[in-house]
Amino acid sequence: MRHSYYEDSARERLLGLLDEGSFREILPPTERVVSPHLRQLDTPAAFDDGIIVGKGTLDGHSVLVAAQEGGFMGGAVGEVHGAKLTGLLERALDERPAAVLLLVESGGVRLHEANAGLIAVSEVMRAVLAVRAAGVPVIVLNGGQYGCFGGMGIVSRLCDAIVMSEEGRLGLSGPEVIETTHGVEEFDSRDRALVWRTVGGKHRYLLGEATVLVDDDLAAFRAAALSLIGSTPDLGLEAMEAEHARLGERLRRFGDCRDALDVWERLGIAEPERLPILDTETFLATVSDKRA
Amino acid sequence: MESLTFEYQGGRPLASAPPATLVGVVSSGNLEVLVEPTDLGGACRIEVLTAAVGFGAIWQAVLDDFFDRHRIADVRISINDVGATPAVVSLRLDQALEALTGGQP
Amino acid sequence: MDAKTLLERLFPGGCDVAFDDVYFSGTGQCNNTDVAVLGTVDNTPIGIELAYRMAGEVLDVVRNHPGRPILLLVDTQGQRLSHRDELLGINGYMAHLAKCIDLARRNGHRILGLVYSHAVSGGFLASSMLADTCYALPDAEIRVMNLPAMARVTKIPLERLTELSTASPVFAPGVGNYLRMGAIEALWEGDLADCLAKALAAPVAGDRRRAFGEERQGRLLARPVADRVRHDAV
Amino acid sequence: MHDWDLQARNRKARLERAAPVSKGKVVATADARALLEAVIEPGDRVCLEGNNQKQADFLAKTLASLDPGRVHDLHMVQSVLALPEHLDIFERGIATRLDFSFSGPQGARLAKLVGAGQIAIGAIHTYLELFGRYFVDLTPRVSLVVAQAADAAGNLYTGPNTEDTPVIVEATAFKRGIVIAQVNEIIDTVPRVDIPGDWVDFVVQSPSPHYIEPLFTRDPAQISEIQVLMAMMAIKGIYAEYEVNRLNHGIGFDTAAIELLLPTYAESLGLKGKICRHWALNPHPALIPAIESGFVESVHSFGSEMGMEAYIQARPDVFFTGPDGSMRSNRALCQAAGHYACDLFIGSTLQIDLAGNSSTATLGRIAGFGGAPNMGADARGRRHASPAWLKAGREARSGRNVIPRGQKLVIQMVETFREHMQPAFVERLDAWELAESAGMALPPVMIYGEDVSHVLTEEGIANLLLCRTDEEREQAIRGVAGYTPVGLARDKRMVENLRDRGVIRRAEDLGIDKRLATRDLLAAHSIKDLVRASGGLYDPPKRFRNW
Repeated sequence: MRHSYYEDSARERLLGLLDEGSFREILPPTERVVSPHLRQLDTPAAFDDGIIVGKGTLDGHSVLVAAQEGGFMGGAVGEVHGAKLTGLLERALDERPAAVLLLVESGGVRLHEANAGLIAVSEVMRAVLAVRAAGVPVIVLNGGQYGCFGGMGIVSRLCDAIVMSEEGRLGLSGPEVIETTHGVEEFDSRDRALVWRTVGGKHRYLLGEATVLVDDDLAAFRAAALSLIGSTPDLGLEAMEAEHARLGERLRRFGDCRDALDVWERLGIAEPERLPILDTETFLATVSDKRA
Repeated sequence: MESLTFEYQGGRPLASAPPATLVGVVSSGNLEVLVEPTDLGGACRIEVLTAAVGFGAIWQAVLDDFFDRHRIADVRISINDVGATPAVVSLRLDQALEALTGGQP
Repeated sequence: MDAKTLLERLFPGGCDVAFDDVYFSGTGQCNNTDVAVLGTVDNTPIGIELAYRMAGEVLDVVRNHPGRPILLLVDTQGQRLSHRDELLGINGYMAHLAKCIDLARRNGHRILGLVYSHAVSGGFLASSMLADTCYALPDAEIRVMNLPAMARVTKIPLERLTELSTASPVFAPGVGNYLRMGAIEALWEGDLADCLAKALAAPVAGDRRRAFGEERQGRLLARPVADRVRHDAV
Repeated sequence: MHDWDLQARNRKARLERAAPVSKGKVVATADARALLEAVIEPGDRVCLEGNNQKQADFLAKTLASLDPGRVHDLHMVQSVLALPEHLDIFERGIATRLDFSFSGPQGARLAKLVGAGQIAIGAIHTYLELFGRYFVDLTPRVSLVVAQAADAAGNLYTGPNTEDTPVIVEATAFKRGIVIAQVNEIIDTVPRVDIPGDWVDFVVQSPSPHYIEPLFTRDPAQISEIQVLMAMMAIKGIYAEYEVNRLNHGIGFDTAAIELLLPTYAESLGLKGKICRHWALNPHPALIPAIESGFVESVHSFGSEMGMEAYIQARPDVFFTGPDGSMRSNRALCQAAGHYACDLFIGSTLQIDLAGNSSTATLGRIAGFGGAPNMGADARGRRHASPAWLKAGREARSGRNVIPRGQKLVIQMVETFREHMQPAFVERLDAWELAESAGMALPPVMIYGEDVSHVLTEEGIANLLLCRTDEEREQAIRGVAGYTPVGLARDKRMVENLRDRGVIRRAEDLGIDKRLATRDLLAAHSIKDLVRASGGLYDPPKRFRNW
């Protein structure tokens, strides 16, 4: 039976993903390292500041893991939250685990402590790149209810690989923010079909931003993470130039597209309007040789 | 925000001292419950931090019933609440105790 | 200060910088060292084309001018907010720019950032915040969101936010707040060429922003929390 | 000599005035305003079609745009005030008097206009009452209805959303009134005739397809574990015990949870084929898994639901469909079916008092009743027996020396607190205050306590049929009111006594393990699961998708 990753809390996801009984939490809730800034603004705090970090094993391989809880302030990054993530990544420099797994779910910077959050995201970015440069792969899992936006949307794309379900969303500015700023004609955030075909897992997979697309199933996320932990990070000049060429090609090929359907049609997919409803298996078979 | 503390006497200590456990999420209409076995001289102490102000009497009634159901001693329970209904509070408390004791009384 | 005046003051001996709409790049001379310069003007939003172009410039410096220092002079109101940028994966373009800057660093290029006008959110994150050290002019503006918008989103009264912002550097816009929190190394005043020369000569050792934030009493938890997570036994 | 033909002559005069703008029965879109000004006379009683699903929105807009100098003092009779135009008509002085049934979205503005004296309300009805009065003393002179398509002869095709059209047209056409239909398209041959052309005087193509609200779609993703627990109690403690096979569900996440637990929890209790076989219900998407698993034998509907068209068409053994394959709904007939032919109604409410009276009224809003009072009332005229009806009747009459008869099961299903900690149980309904402030003859009670058989909350089930005194009834309700002030004021000994007698039953009394009450029990967790359960036939509206 499927166990929904989308519906789980961060804690449930993390426990379900790792080998049973293997997870050891660092700075657990009993330490009560909460955000002092929220209390000052009369806003409830969480004992783990919305992120669980620790170590465990994945099919016997030692891994460091972090899971953001979207239910708490949309998974947004504050001072403590961000420092826990940075500290975990830097721990990988010492421990050299098989991989660092980031179970992202975040709207970006926590506005209640916006400056601290922005700087923290930048520290996370530097730390991710340091860990990768040291040869430890950083793998992102993205399939939660709140998606992954803002600074964490950038962080995700700094990593080695992204595993997504079609329910997952990945972007920079959330549709609501764009609609609020530029109006409903620019981006109708309540048109959920539009939202998902713009930032959802299937489109991200077709663009090549998501490495693997899986069903909304905890076991499928686990299997995908396992398949990726052997990857070797490459941040060399040639790799960056190759990425540059790919992103340039994307601009040339799709720069004038107004909708995901235009992109998919240009990828040579027959009846692109059918893609959203296909189950993962059929979708993957349909687009296997069509990704950008 | 309102801070409330409740203390109960006359419970039984847990058979063993299991590790602390946390259930729930600090999100709208929900709460997190942290349960820690600790020496409180036989008391069960419950500390509540809630975004909904003015419901002390309801908390008292909900927690009285919770204590009656489980009658535990030397346990510290800490709650961060964002306006959960009594039904959700009771459910999370029961889940937390279940997770702590693995279903054993 | 506008970009041309800024360049004149940074490079009194002259520089070879080409402007193209909101984008500029080139080289300047500082104590007989060539410094690669790239940046934007007019408080511009950073969209995918601009991020891509800046990344290409950085790659070009790494490929063709090993070791040349890079000075980022980005004037931005943040990432471009548009459906089309999201459709094409703007977060990936921003990340690519960040990766290219980090590549340059690892290949021995000194990276400096100078906020001379505006620095906001995503546009700041993917550029100057990736520098080894980031500086600012005293009258520059750095922010995530202005207080009225923040009050709307967080549903916290504006008066309360305004009142708190006088004591806490944690959420209100301002170069001073970012200085206190360690993200800005120092403010550049007076002889900017001299500031640049000293910055190029200063030693660097990793990401020291948490330590500065703690020293300057603006960000007290980031350093100890990160350290504990890195070192605590489990 | 008495003149017995005034209505027909008046009708003829109206038709003659309209002749210049009509070609046969067809009127150009641009001439809609001229048509209404030609046929409507000051003081007319006008029926404007629109329930909480499909809307004669173009004709409503056109009516609201008329010159009040020419058309005024209209008496509007209509099922639902759904659109802003429905009230613009009054604000602009075109109409002054109103008889209606429901005003959900416009309730606050309606209250303001009534307060300002711009609307005189005749009465607020249930649907069946209002439809009944169309044939007695509120017969429309002009009716403005809506259909999917028409042909040149005026035959109307409503598609699956037939809803109120037949009852309105019948009342108008056979009393010499004028029937005008707005249609999405005028075609050569309609797929089927829902309304015969000789009952229709004019058809106008609307500039855009008429509006339909997807009112009955509930996203399973939003069902809480508390609602799952309550659904388990409903199935095990009521549906199974009374062998409920003919029923109606109100709209809401509570009842959607029951629908989604049929193929899982109810199946595990061996209840397939024993409960929930026949429904008077709109085609709720949440019912798809139960249909697919073979629980459901038949469904007759008040109206359709957006996105369910192809699924319904592919399940003709379950739904009522026409020769063209699409569904035929009919609100009046389905309301009659719900009232007389169903053994159980279950639905939610905003407030319940100590006598079990329930109300959705809130201050400053005149919301009306819709169909719930007819579903949620014992059918005093019912004479046929069924196990559920007989058992409820026995319980209500046991120990009393009265002639045996059955009773309908009417269940009020509520969580003790709504969102923002608003208690669902109150000493006094807000309806009293509303009645006083709006000058109503009676407090607007949705379901009277005397009709309620059970109150179901997360705290348990109170079986009011077994209560013998008003005091017992009050304590039974307090006993399931949890931590609300009403619940906390219960007499603990009396409540325990009621529990011993089985009047109050908690989850554990029903043998339900609360730990199993998780979302894992739901047969579908998301709208997408519903699409998959339908084999891809269900095509949900955009706003419900996350793919």
